[in-house]
Amino acid sequence: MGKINSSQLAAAAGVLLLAVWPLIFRNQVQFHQVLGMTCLYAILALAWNIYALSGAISLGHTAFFGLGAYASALLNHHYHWSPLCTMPLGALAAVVFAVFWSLGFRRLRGVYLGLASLAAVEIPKTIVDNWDQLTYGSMGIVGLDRLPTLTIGGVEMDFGLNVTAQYYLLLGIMLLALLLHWKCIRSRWGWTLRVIRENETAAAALGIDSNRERAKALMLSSYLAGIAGALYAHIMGLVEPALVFNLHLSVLPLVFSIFGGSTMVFGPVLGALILYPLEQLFLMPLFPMGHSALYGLVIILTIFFFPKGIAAWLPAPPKSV
Amino acid sequence: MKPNISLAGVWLRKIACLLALFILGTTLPLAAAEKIRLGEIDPLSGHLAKPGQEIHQGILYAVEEANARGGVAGRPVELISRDDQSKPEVAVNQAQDLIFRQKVTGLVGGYVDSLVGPISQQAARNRVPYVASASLQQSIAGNKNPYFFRVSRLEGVVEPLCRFLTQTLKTRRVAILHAATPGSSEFSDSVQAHLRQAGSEVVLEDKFRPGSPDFSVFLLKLPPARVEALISGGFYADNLILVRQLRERPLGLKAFIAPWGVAYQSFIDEVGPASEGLFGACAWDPGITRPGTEKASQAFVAGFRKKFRKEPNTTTMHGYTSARALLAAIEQVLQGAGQLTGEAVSRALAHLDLQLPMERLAFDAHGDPRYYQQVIVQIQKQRLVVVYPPERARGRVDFSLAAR
Amino acid sequence: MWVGTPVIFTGLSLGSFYALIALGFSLILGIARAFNLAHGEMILLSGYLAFVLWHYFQVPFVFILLICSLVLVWVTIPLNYLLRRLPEPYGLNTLIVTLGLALLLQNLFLAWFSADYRLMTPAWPMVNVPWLNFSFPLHQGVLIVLALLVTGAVHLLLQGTFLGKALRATIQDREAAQMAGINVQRLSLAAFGLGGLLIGLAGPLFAQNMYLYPAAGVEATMIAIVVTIFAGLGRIRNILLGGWLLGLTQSATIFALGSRWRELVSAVLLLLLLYFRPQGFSLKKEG
Amino acid sequence: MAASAAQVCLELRQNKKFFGDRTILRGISFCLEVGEILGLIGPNGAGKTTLFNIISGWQKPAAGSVIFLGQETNTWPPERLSRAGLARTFQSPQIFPEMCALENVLMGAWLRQEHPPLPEAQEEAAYCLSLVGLMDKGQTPVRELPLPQQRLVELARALATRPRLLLLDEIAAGFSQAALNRLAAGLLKLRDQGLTLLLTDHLFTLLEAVTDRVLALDHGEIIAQGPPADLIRHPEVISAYLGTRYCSNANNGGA
Repeated sequence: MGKINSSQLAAAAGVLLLAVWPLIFRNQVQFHQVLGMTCLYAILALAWNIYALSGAISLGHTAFFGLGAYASALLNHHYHWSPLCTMPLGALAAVVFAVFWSLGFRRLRGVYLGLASLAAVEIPKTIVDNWDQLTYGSMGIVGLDRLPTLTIGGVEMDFGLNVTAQYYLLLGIMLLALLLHWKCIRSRWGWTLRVIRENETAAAALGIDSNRERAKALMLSSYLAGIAGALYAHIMGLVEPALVFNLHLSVLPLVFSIFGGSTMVFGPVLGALILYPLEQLFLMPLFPMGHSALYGLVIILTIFFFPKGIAAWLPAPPKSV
Repeated sequence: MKPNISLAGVWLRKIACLLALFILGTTLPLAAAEKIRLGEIDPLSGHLAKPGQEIHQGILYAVEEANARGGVAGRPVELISRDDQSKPEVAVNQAQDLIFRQKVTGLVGGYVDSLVGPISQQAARNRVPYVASASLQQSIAGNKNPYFFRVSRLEGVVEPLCRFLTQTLKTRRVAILHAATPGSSEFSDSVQAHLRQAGSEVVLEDKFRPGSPDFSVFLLKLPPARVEALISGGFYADNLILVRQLRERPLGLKAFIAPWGVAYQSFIDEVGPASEGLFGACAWDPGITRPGTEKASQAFVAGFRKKFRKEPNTTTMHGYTSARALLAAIEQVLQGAGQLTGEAVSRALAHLDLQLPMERLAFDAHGDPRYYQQVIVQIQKQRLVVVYPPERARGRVDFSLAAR
Repeated sequence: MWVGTPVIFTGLSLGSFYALIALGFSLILGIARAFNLAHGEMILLSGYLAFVLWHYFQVPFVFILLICSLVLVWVTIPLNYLLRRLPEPYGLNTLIVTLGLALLLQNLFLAWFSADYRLMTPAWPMVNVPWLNFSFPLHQGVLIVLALLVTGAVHLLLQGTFLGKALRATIQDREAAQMAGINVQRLSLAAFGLGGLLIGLAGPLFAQNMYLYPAAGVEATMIAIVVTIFAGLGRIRNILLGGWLLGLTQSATIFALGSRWRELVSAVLLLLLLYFRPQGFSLKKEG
Repeated sequence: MAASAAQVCLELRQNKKFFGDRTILRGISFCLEVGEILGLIGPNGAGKTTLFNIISGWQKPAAGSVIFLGQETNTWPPERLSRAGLARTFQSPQIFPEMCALENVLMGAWLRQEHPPLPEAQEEAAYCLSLVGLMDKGQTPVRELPLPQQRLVELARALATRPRLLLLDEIAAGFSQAALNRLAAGLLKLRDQGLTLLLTDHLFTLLEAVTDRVLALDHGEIIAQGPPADLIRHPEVISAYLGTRYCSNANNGGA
């Protein structure tokens, strides 16, 4: 405490910048929109990374995203509860799936775990896709309630329609997730996860039940991913099985995290902050046809030249626990 | 270690400079007061790239055609195209970018309802007219949105198809296979409702994920159920496989009908003789034009061929039609010496009545096309022949081909 | 005709198709530990090449298979050298780099071949089996025979030759193989070479049994991944068995329950397999 | 009974283990008292490591029971045994490769069951690292250390968990004579603090210096036991080390 080092300074400056820039560029609404979505994907990337901190590479996080989105959408559609209430509740559906996941994949590691998680997505996806009475099947649900309007400190914030307010909401949730992620790295439990990631045998020799700790990490991770999915559903106002259970949503957080640096506190956020706006704001307008090729090229080059991720550029934190 | 860090620092700075330049370059208000800017959002890459590109070409053609005539009321038109990658949030991002940064007068394009929906909401919120090229679902047009228009709708497909089934083919036992997408599912539901009303029996209904490599086991279930007609709600690629496997075994089918993917000359070319006798539906084709618009149609085909070195098809025509509608409305506003605002263009769109090759285009209160009606075609001797409705039929249904 | 005969036959043929798609992926993953997400795009590359040969030059199908196999080796071997330069963790980094490569290739396909669907439709006759009162299109039979032949050849290579023994040792225990003096780098090259041959072979089959379009690679990659989990990173013949199991399951599901449950039933079966035999379904249990 | 349980740290009763159709252990029984240092010798494949794995929970015995501090622990997973006070090292050292040596040891001190506060754990980690004589290597990434020093880091980490019983598997492999002497002195000091030790070694030098008693294992059986000085002259032990031919002769002779 007390001493402020360069990495904390950089973090504070970054957060401040994220909080202040929309006030300066008031009229650049499309930037608010894209940066808002960036925050949403950063939440997903942070969620993915909390599980990855325990050494488990998941290729199935879209299952949590989709379950969060669908549970929240169904509660909203059938019972007309406010999104404020359906989002935290709906994300619990993702946690339920995480419990089954933890039990079922106890013995799997490495590539096998990745492949199994990829396959596991089919279960919620196909059920949602075919339970016509409850979920309307492949038709999806349209006309979901928007995020509500709240009055905070006398300022009316319309999170549903005002893109700038929406950005601040997403930024706020993202910062909360970042705080959680920070706790997951810089805490006793965080080191437990790291110990499991580095050597499970040695971790067990220290009395750490790696399955239990990994399951805990997954619960947390799935809840966050579920929240991200629920937010997505209410921001878009619609859900569809093929939309929210999508391989792309499993790969995206992985790419963001690895690109940014998956062992660093700011890694996943940094990856999202660079890659998503790069694609949406620059590559797509400038190269409507060839943007994804350039995007692919950026990913390839980064891994070759910055294998530890972009966050390795940040000033290093002090060498202590 | 040290030199590395400083090297990274230099790079960081360089990249930061580049980025800053980029931001400046792309955010500076583009000075071209004269030009009318149209925004287009379509899936130009990914799974839906084929229809997306086709719509894009149709729109592009309409814009260049307008420019070749000296622009709209003397002002040149610029088309700004964007890819939505078949993801709604990307569509929203790009719509925002087009509306706020590019300051477009109107939006066109859009394939698949989950993408058209969010774009239409952006359009409404920011008072920019949006003419969707290919959108079917009822719910999209349901909520009153004075800025949203579309040139197609589901009823225009389902109605003629079901009437053809019950009146011309007189089938009693029908099977439906559709894709696990919202549009295809709604199509299936709608067809089932229509057919039940007409007294036909839907004896088998199933759906599949787009991209399934095999339908032959599903087809094995048709003969025991004594199915007379198979309706496929699948898309182009699904029908490619389905039709090949359909022809491998005798199934005793009277008809195979697919509204999407079959009524294309390219489909016939890919599938070859196996396509003979199949039924499809389309709104337009180089050989299938609404009576009275043959000349316009031929000019379009000739011009399109020259420009893109390929044949236009019904998807291209949807793109072309939507762009024509938007351009016509803009022209009306400008000729009326009104301000070129979103409200004015929308009002003009609402009162539009155009004679276009694909349809007589006028919108109802929901922004739906009043007269959109597809025709049923049969593939005979490797050509598309209109067989329904009777007033537009160019040939008779060849049952011998169908029952092969 | 018993109604199950065509169901089983279709399942076997579909499974053989799956296995042929998966072989290259599985070998490269097993031996070189490289997670090639651009697998499907490479199959597409071979498929497009096959389409060009077939459509514009009317090359006979057998020669197309041959040419495509040989050409694709010259795609995978440079890839090997590229991926070898990656730092640890190798598996994860290959996953991301090949994802980027897949995006790149998809765009190239879009630019070269447009978004149109292309497929090869050589005319295959129907074959009649009188004593079963059953007939099937020849290309389905060709798939089964080809899958058996290729699997058999790779199996023999792995069983009979020194290279094969080294490869197998590497699949089973990479570190131990390294300690035993096996040059893992050279083996990785061999794996990519052999993998390229198999990917090249799968291309024309994909172009013939599915269809080509720039984004079709994702489907091929998914098939390869699923079959690889079914088989486990073990013996090569498991891939054929895994493919057949998957194909038969899917056919039976479609017949008994309907197409809509196809993915669910195969996923559940797969997870059960993983649960009870985490290292692939016919590897011996380790102590 | 209760009194003897307090005295006995670890007891094995008729433990058996099979692998496929091979028998690894055929009925091992012995008792280890609190504060005792017991050595375990035997040629390669005698079953030393299997026995270690069974005691520490990594493998389950096919028959028989393991009693640790009065509780039967047959079915316990390794982490539970570790929390109960059993620490071990591995033949190939199990370290956290991305951490430095001090962090490795800190993980033992900080993450143990009592959850001590960080400063206390840091102090203890530094102390444990100094016990094994690696204080100057504290900041070195542990994967850059030579193998014998990695073993010492592992030992220090095991000590940092404050175990009651410590199993050391081939800890001294590759040690110089000086390092061996230092290690022996350290182990004896630990015993004086109440630690119970069970160690295997390929060579006899360490065992001779520290153990009270040595068990000789061959083909999954205890063939001899006694003070190290006696055992080294035991005919069956010699034959076991010299080769199977002699060994089978000796067995026949013994029968």
